[in-house]
Amino acid sequence: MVYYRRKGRFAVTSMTMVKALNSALDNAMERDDSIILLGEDVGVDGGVFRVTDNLIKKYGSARVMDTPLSELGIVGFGIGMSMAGLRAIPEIQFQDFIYTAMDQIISQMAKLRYRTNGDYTLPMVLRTPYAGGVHGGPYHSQSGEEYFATTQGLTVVTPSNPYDAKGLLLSSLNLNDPVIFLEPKRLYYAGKMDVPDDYYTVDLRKAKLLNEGDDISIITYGPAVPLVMNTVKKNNINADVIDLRTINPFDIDAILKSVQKTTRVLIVTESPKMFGVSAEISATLAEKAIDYLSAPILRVAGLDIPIPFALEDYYVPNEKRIMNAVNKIMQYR
Amino acid sequence: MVYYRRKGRFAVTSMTMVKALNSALDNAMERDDSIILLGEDVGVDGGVFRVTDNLIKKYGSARVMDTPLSELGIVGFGIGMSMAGLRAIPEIQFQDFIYTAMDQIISQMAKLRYRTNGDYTLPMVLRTPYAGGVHGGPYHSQSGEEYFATTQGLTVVTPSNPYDAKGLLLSSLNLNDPVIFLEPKRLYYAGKMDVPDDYYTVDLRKAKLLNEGDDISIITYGPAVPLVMNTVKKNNINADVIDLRTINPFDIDAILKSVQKTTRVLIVTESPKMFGVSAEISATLAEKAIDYLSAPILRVAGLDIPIPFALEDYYVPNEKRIMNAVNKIMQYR
Amino acid sequence: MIEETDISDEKLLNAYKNLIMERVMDKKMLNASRQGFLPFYIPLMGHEAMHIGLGLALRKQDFIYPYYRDFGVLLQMGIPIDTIMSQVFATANDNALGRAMPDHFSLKKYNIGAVITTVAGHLMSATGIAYARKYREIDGGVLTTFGDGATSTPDFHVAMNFAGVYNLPLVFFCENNGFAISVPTYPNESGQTDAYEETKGMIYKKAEAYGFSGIRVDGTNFIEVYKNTRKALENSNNTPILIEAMSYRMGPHSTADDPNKYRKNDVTEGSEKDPVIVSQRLLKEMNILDDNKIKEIEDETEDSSSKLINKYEKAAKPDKNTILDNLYEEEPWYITEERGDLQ
Amino acid sequence: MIEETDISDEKLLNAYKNLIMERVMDKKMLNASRQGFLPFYIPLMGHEAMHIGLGLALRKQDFIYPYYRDFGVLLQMGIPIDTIMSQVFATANDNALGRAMPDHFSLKKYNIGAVITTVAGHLMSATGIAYARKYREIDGGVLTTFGDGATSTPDFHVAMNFAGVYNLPLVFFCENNGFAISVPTYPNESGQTDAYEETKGMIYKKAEAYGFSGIRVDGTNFIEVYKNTRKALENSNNTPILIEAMSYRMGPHSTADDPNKYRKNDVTEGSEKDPVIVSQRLLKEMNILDDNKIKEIEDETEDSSSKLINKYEKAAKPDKNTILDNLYEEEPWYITEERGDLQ
Ligand SMILES: Cc1ncc(C[n+]2csc(CCOP(=O)(O)OP(=O)(O)O)c2C)c(N)n1
Ligand SMILES: Cc1ncc(C[n+]2csc(CCOP(=O)(O)OP(=O)(O)O)c2C)c(N)n1
Ligand SMILES: [Mg+2]
Ligand SMILES: [Mg+2]
Repeated sequence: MVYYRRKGRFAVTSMTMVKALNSALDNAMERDDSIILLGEDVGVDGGVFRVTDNLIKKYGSARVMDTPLSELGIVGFGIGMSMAGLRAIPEIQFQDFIYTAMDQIISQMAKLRYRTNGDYTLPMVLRTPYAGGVHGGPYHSQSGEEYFATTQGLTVVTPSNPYDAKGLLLSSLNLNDPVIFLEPKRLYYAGKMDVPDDYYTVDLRKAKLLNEGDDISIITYGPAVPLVMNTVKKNNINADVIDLRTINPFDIDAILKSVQKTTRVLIVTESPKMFGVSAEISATLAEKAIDYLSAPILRVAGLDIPIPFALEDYYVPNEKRIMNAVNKIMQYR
Repeated sequence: MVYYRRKGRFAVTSMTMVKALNSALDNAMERDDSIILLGEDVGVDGGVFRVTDNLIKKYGSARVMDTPLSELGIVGFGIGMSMAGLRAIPEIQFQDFIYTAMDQIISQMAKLRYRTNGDYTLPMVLRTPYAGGVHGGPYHSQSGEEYFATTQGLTVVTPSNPYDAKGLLLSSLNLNDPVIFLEPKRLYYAGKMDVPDDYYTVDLRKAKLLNEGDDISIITYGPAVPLVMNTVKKNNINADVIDLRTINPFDIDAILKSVQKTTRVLIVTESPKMFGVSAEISATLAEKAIDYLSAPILRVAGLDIPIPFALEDYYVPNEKRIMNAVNKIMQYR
Repeated sequence: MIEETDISDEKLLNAYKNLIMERVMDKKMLNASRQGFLPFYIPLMGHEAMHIGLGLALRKQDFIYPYYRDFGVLLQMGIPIDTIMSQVFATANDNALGRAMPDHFSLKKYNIGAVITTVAGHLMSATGIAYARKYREIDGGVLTTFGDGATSTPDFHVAMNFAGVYNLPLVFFCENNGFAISVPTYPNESGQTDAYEETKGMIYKKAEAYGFSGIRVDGTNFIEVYKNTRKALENSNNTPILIEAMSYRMGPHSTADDPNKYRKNDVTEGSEKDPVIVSQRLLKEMNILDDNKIKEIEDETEDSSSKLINKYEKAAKPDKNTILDNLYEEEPWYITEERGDLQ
Repeated sequence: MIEETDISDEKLLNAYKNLIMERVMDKKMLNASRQGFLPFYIPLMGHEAMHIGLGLALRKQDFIYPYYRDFGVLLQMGIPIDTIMSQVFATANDNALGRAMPDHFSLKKYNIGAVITTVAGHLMSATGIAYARKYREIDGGVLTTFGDGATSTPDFHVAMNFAGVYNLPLVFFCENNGFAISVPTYPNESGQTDAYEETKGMIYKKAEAYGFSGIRVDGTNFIEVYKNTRKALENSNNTPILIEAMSYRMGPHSTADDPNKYRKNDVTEGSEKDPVIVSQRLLKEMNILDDNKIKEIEDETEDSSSKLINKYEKAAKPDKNTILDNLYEEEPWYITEERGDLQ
């Protein structure tokens, strides 16, 4: 994994993504007493992945709230708090269970600013671990970013490394709009990198060019980023690798700029292909960049099925599938 | 509106879409006592749009059930019934309220066959009126087909005229898998056509070519079909007009065949553009037909906002927006 | 029997005037809707005493998250009539630019939540607001209203549970009008539904499952509604409470509804349980009202309401160019692009 | 006190053997999981008496929709051990091809629902199944199990409501083990949470809100569980019922959980409230068991369970080429295309 580092006037610590997120929450809560964390097991237990570890000790149970078992309640409670001037950070223990809160998300959270013409705004960040990696079967491995991306009014963010995780989370907390913050659980403990201990932000509306190359643009985000980067390195692909960071609204300029240069495009997501996020990236290019394209736009994605417990490893994209697609695209004349 | 007619050995009656759907339910319930209708106000009241009118009189309250006010309950109840060998037809009063049942749909309904490897199957048809037309503001006008299209395991069907409505509903009832049956409420009473009184089916997996032309392929479905057809007629567009009828899995052959001929593509949906169903159609073409394309693939869709009560008419696609897009595509060199 | 009360005669008389205003306006707005001046309308008849009682009970420091049938509450709260009417008629002056349906108010500056169409979709929001106010040690209670049908929803259960668990300053006020569109809360003689029984329908008793108490009040008696609700708001720092107000939806559910399909109208205008009749009886017994005064108020209201309706029927509609505003604080590129489509 | 019972000594002894089997298997499977033979495991310790009691209570004609912690119920029901173990170890022989997590059984032919991970996600399914059986006049009841945490969910409320409204032959069985992962149902001495109070936690009383009754049973006493559940199943044609069984989750929530973070372990193996100890006491008092027999059963079980675990640890895994099967009855074109990606 190639990470970029920020050194200099900040003290940095080598952190996992979990630690970086924890550090972000700590920084934010310290600066702003309107921030409230809530969710199942986020308090005393510190979250099932430990993202909220120890925060209840520092900030008390009025700000780090163990809730009853209801995602509808967790999201709705957060919405109410944020309507009343607080800034709620609800956690959904696994993305797979967020569907029980879908009405709150689609009907209330996403629409509140628009339907009231800004009478009410909703500064809140809904965090949830998503995608595979823990081999948890159909209900612990789903991605589901497409449900949120297609919901007008939401901002959908997903980091791919500890540094971004902290900076993007802190940026999300500066928005006056609701954010769905998707944390790739396969990257929670996948490696450490230097992360400033102090507060900093990463621009939400800018994609990150992780690798530069002339032959092909590989567009990806979140859980699929390390796989793509490893594949590119290992196979010496001369590729632009674009990490979207924010799925909606995505950084159209970064994508167009790269595609104009390379004229060949692959999109890689861990979530399934059909009607997924990759479709919009491709469709946007088919609208705005058709004349630049010298090959079909291909997509490598999770299979279009629920995630089978025993066979998760065959469900997710892998190096071979990426290389097959890259070769097809590169050989296309 | 151009409709195709089926004459001959069947008695036909001139029906609205509501009547055609009512007739389909009646035919089906008569043939099969495992069919149960359930939903809010579907019994005594006959449904707020009258689709289930009079059925309770004929089939009784054990088969046409007025339920408590909970979409989660309605869908979940139907799932249980269908697991136990019945064939439930739950109605959601407006698509807008289906989100309160989203977990039942995504977690249980869509995944049951796959996760049990067919130990349980789920023959059920979830009906709901969708899209605009009644000027009901943000919570009576939503489309939302993208949420279902992107859910692996669901079949998503939407008719555009009374004949198809009946035939597609009866076909859906022959599947041993869950169907989301989206009824464009703007077409409920938009006109009548001859519909056989008796049982018949329309192939779920086949799109319908509503108009033939060489210049451009216009791909659409459901509520947008009459608008597209009127625009095509009025402006003498030499277009293939494809009515998908089934959104997922859509009829890839019909689309490819048309696009190979016309080389120019417009997709029209009433639901918003970004991350919508139109994106997948476009992306599929960008993957499979890039060399045939002689212009960008454009999309005319609902604006990417919730539906404003007072300004719904500016939200939905209209003739002018379609013609702008057609002209852009046709003039592209 | 004369009700004891701690409010002045003047206030009571004024409340009565508002109640009549609601009744008269309701008829005129229903009419406006039938003539196409209002694309949609939610009738209020039968709810007036609950609304006026709630409006009387609410103090400046309280917060209310209403549902879609609470027009009269705002009237009694003293919200400027222009603010109310601009919303109902979705005019250019509406603070939400006519984006929500009629009676879907959103008035943050008056401590009023943003009414949502989804039944019970606001209950958790109200619960969160109550938490925020408790956290910030803000004086006053939070009240939220909903119908009898709403008690079947997921949101009702979850909000009641959270309110109980965190002991929030929250009054759950159920406007039990006997129906959720066509589905009765309790069985009726014609036995049109076998879905409900009286014991199952004791809504106020459901509070016990969540560790706090529920009470039932006469929703046709605005003074009883006022007193119980005020007390609840004053006490709500100790515990949440559920109030079930018994009333009857005298009109159709909405302008799209035909109640003849599913019920005989048991409570009609002018009958004993009509909130207007109940109120007249109450205030006459208190010597605040007599037949002359009743007639005088009726005439005044008839006149003022006609003028209002006329004015707002003709008011300018929102500019179409506003349609893409305010989805996000910072506009995404595709929204900017879509501005072109509007031209 | 000797419990009166209508089952033979032989049956009781056999039930005890199953209970010990569950205990021993639980330890070995937890171990297998720590060694990586099972990628995930849901411990059972503390639940054994509920499971065995339920398995005894269920008749051939009954239907059970279990949750994810009900391994022992199937053991006692007499489901073939190969069927059970193939599921838990996600082998090629599993009827669901290892697609679900361990303990997520789906066995239609044995009248067992398809266990789902989503807490309470199956409760409405059970309710619908009960309706279908009532509609078809099928003999027998439907039983569904869930944890204490599940009572906070939307699904619990809605399922209880539907069951009450339609008067369904449905037994709601709550395995109250004191915790939803780290969140206690009742407050504990260390005061780690202020979220729950005893009165709010009286789960069985919640049934009243839905017009039927609830009872509480000792979930460490398999005979009490058996008797009450059997009675409920026999009566369930008259009315639904909620049974709350009081127990304690003696192990971690799952293999991913560390209970030391949030509790002292109040009930440990061998202590007075350990279901194994309770069962031994009960059966000794009934002269069905003595210390020799206890030892003998332990040894036998130790042996047979080791063999089982060994066998299934090594069993073949599902073929990857099955991965795209059975999403729909008729395969969509894109699934067919994706078969190519697997090669
Ligand atoms: C979640 C949801 N489902 C369905 C509807 C459609 N609907 C609107 S009002 C209503 C009945 C509500 O009844 P009740 O709660 O008693 O309130 P009332 O209208 O009688 O005041 C229904 C079913 C809705 N708005 N929201
Ligand atoms: C809807 C949902 N939210 C969260 C989870 C994660 N989770 C799994 S089990 C559990 C606790 C359940 O507690 P309880 O119902 O008491 O059952 P127990 O595990 O104690 O047997 C949680 C929160 C889930 N599976 N489903
Ligand atoms: Mg009502
Ligand atoms: Mg528990």
